[in-house]
Amino acid sequence: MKFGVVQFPGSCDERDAVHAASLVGEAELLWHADPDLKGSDAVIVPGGFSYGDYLRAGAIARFAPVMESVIAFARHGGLVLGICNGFQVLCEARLLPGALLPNAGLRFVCRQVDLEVANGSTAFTRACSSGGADSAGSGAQAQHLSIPAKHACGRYYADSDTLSAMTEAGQVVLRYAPHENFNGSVADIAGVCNEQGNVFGMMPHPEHAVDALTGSIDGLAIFQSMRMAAEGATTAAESARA
Amino acid sequence: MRARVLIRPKAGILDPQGQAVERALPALGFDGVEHVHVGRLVELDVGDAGQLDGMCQRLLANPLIEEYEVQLLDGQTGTPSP
Amino acid sequence: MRARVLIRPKAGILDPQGQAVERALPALGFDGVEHVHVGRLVELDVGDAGQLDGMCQRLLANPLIEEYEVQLLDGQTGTPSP
Amino acid sequence: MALPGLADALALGLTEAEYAMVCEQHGRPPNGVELAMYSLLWSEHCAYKHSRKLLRTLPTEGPAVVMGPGENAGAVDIGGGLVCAFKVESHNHPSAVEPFQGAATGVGGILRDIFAVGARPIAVLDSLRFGEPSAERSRYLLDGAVAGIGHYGNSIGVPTVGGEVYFEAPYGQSCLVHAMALGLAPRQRLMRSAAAGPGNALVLFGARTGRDGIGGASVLASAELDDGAHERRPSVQVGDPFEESKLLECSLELLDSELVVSLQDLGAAGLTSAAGEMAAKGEVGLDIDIDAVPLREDGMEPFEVMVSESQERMLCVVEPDQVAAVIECCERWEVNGTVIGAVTDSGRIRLTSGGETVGDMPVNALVDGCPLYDLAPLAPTEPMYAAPDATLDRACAPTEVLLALLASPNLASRRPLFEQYDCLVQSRTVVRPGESDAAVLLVNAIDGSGTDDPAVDRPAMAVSIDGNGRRVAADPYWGSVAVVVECAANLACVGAEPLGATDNLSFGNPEKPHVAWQLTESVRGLGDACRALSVPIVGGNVSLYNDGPAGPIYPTPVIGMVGHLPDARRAGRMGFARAGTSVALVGPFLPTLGACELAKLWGEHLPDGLPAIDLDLVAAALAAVRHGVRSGALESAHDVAEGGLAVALAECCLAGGIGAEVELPTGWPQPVAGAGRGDTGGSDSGDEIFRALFGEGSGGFVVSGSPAALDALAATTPVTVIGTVGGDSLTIAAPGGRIHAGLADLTTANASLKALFP
Ligand SMILES: Nc1ncnc2c1ncn2[C@@H]1O[C@H](COP(=O)(O)OP(=O)(O)O)[C@@H](O)[C@H]1O
Ligand SMILES: [Mg+2]
Repeated sequence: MKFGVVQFPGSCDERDAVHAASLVGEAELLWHADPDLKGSDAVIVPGGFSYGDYLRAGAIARFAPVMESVIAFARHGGLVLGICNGFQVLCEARLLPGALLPNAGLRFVCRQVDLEVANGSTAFTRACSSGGADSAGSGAQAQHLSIPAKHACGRYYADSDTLSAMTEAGQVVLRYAPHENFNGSVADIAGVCNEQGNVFGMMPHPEHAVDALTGSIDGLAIFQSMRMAAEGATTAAESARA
Repeated sequence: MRARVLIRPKAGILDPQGQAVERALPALGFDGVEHVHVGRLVELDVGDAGQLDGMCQRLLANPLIEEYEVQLLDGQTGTPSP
Repeated sequence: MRARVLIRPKAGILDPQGQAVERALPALGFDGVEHVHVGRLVELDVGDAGQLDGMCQRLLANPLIEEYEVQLLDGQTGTPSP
Repeated sequence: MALPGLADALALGLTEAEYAMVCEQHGRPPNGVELAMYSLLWSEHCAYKHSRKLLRTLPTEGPAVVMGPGENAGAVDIGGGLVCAFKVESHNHPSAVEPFQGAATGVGGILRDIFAVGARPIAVLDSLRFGEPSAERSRYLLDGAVAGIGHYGNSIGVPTVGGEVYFEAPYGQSCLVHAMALGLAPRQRLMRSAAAGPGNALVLFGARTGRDGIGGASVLASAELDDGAHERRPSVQVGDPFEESKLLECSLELLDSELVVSLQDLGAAGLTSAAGEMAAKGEVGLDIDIDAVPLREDGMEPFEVMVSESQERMLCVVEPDQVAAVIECCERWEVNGTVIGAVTDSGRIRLTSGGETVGDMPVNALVDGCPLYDLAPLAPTEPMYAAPDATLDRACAPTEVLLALLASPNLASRRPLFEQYDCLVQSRTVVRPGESDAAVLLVNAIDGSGTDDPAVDRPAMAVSIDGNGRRVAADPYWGSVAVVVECAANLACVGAEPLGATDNLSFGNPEKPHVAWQLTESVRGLGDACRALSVPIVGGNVSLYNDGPAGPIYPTPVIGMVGHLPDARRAGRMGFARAGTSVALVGPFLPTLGACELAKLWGEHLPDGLPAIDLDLVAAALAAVRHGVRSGALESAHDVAEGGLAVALAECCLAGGIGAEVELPTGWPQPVAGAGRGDTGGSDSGDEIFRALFGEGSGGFVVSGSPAALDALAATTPVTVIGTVGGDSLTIAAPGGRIHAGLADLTTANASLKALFP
């Protein structure tokens, strides 16, 4: 299982993402100017301030040469995770519905947040209930993840029609737990996936939550889920071929 | 040719920047201010004004959340966005 | 009365946003674009247009690094803030 | 342009005598470009003409020191083939003009100093001083500075992990904004700035050069260009963290590929200072083609190019056959890279433009020619500072006083500020802001040492920055000693051993005898304390002339200290951890009310002097606490600082989310010897309870742990067991008074700064 982590000028969290992904598989940086995905089984568009976040967060990065390949990869069903700035990039690239607006409080906020897994059966969350995270509650309840968030532009917005369609289809994957929605996101949304379920974006940073010493290990479940999904997909493809 | 693009939050989308300005003004002694909206201003020289709409659609604005208006600064007035 | 304030980086002040946009456009196939500047747009309803300059000086713009231009939009009124 | 003369030199800040010395050393009266450059390099900021002699008295050597003062940043060895480079710098004047950009470019500047020596920045800290937040200007400056620091640090991907903020009336007109940064480098990547190798190319890379920060030198503008051009010489520099992030990666890649001979950032005085320093250190000359410098604006004059303070630029020396590879690396990072000149053996800086020589100066005269001045210190006989406005009634009972202190601007929780900083990026932050007295940062496998294996020792760095201008104002010598002690105490609380320190000296006008006295005494105190605690100073910065209409700022030495922890899994926390554990007061702590926070709330004048500090006893306490934390014996540790023992206890409760029951023994604290020294208005016995609860002094710690663990500490330092952790309130019983407050009330009081960030 190989993760490719995109690096734009101005990315900040790409090394952290490589490190986190390397705990569950192989991981390699993908240079923004090079369209080659180097055989990645999954792509991570990491956090940071690509192109300084000038104009609008993610607006310029979505046009980088590597993004054309990522978009094609996503359209063919490849797993793509966008974290924070990566989420913004994926929305700008229209791989995900909606947009991310300046925080309601207009300030950058960095804090540990409690998230509810609203859909634990996606390719990005299926490991959340299987004990990957030590916060696993009783089976019937929503799973909770304690993960840091840090951004100035994370207020998720989608119009109400889109929103109800998304909710219906299980595309709302992560929500801020009660009282944790500091940015004013509509319906407390912290992470969403596309209709096909292979592209996922979240504002909080799972890659910063993979080591108990630096806060929590709840973010690991996201990467483990991707591994499970990627391997499942390979197995399915292999058995189909066989 | 010099062009100006006015980009503003779409109606119905919360504009906390506009609200913050609206809240701050009375404290400075400015009363009777309402309906404040804060957006972005882009000014540029273009060779081909026909490209402006494409630039707005693709880069300068995000039509999902923003509306834009292009003004050509040669005495001509702007065209509202769709 | 509806008013519009255009706020832009003063001449000579570094405008990183404008630079970033200028560098990005050719890659999208838009050529011949120059002198891009990114600023802010504030639109508001004011009772007393005479106050606008004071508002710009004290709150809307940062006169040290920004210049501003006030336009009065006669006959128009704003859409209510959500 | 006509040859400038004395009037121009005076306008540029040189004295008449200095101008005469310039002419003599230069061999003739300098032309405009040359005079602009002399005036900058002979300025206080670059030449340290009023402070250099004092700085020479600071201890700079120690077993871990790899690079001392004189380079862009100092560096210490942290083992495993790695060094840690760090430095603090102030950006006071720019921040007073435009707090957001001033603070942002302050962060940008200090980061460049770190990667100029080849280290990858791993953390930023900030140290801020403003007037009382009741003034609108203070709130504006605070808000802007915090946003600016966050903007730059967050965008560039370096965590801001600590800092400090104080509000005092004397900073009302002259705010202080200090930024500190530290970085890691494999030892062999460490880079110096001395230019070398005549024939080598001089490459400027990074942002284009504009008319930023030319303000003062514009008297030199040629008349015909000056119409309107004045407007275009903005004094405010705008930071571009995106450009700097590319510059950082590009610089480190150049060093990793061993493509450069030396590297230097452009900071104050731009190309003039960078080129001058590189040439002087390498004892070589430089030829610079001004026309080769990539410009952001049309029609810039040679002097403008030479003095521009445009941000996000670096200068390096490259061997001729490596130039192509250097330019290629720059292109890859989308950074401008341009050969602008060459190293020579002339010992002169020669500038050409339009095919003509426009400047030609001996490097010696330019960089080292400025005279160094002796200060004329004189201790004041009258108080230098007005008493603060009283904000708390002396009749208030201890519980009310505690709540008032926790809510006071200097002690309130800094969460609303530091939440605006990304403290996590790089995934190495073990102890976040608010969790302990110092930040703790993992040294990871990615740094070229350390490990990511959770099962083995995880080496880490600890860092803290401290200063207390009010106490230094009360006693420049002992107040400065206390600053060093506090910084070391903060490191001890997380279990770290100090390796080195950096200092920033922000003072008023040193030509005034009382300010000269503050500066002299302060540096003496810093030096003595650093020697006693074996902490070498490896770099720093001086900012003088911080005077407002009402007089000088409080004398403000700020110390940033860096230490090492063998295992971050044992990093100390300040919060009480577990009900039932014992609470002890540790160390040679003898509180007094003079210059303490409570005295400020009461509106007391500063005392004339603070009690002496026994540095041997302090060192023993530091070692005991450090060892207790490292061994895992102590479950929490926190130093007693502003607000005294009661506030320290409350902070331990708040950080741990658990209460405590404490009883202070009769007879504690001992009477203060030499009454009057350091105490407020004699020793009114009614004040004794306040002295016990809220008095301040150095060397005290509140720790928690098992009785056996506390006993073990007592072998080397005084230990008084004073209570037990538990419950949801804090009770402190003392002879003559009692405090009782619920955690919820403490929390509410402590959250008062929230209102400043609506
Ligand atoms: N207060 C101080 N204590 C120790 N070293 C100092 C102090 N002030 C300045 N220095 C040293 O003097 C040198 C010049 O400082 P400075 O001009 O600020 O450097 P830069 O331009 O790289 O920021 C640096 O090496 C710095 O560390
Ligand atoms: Mg430097």
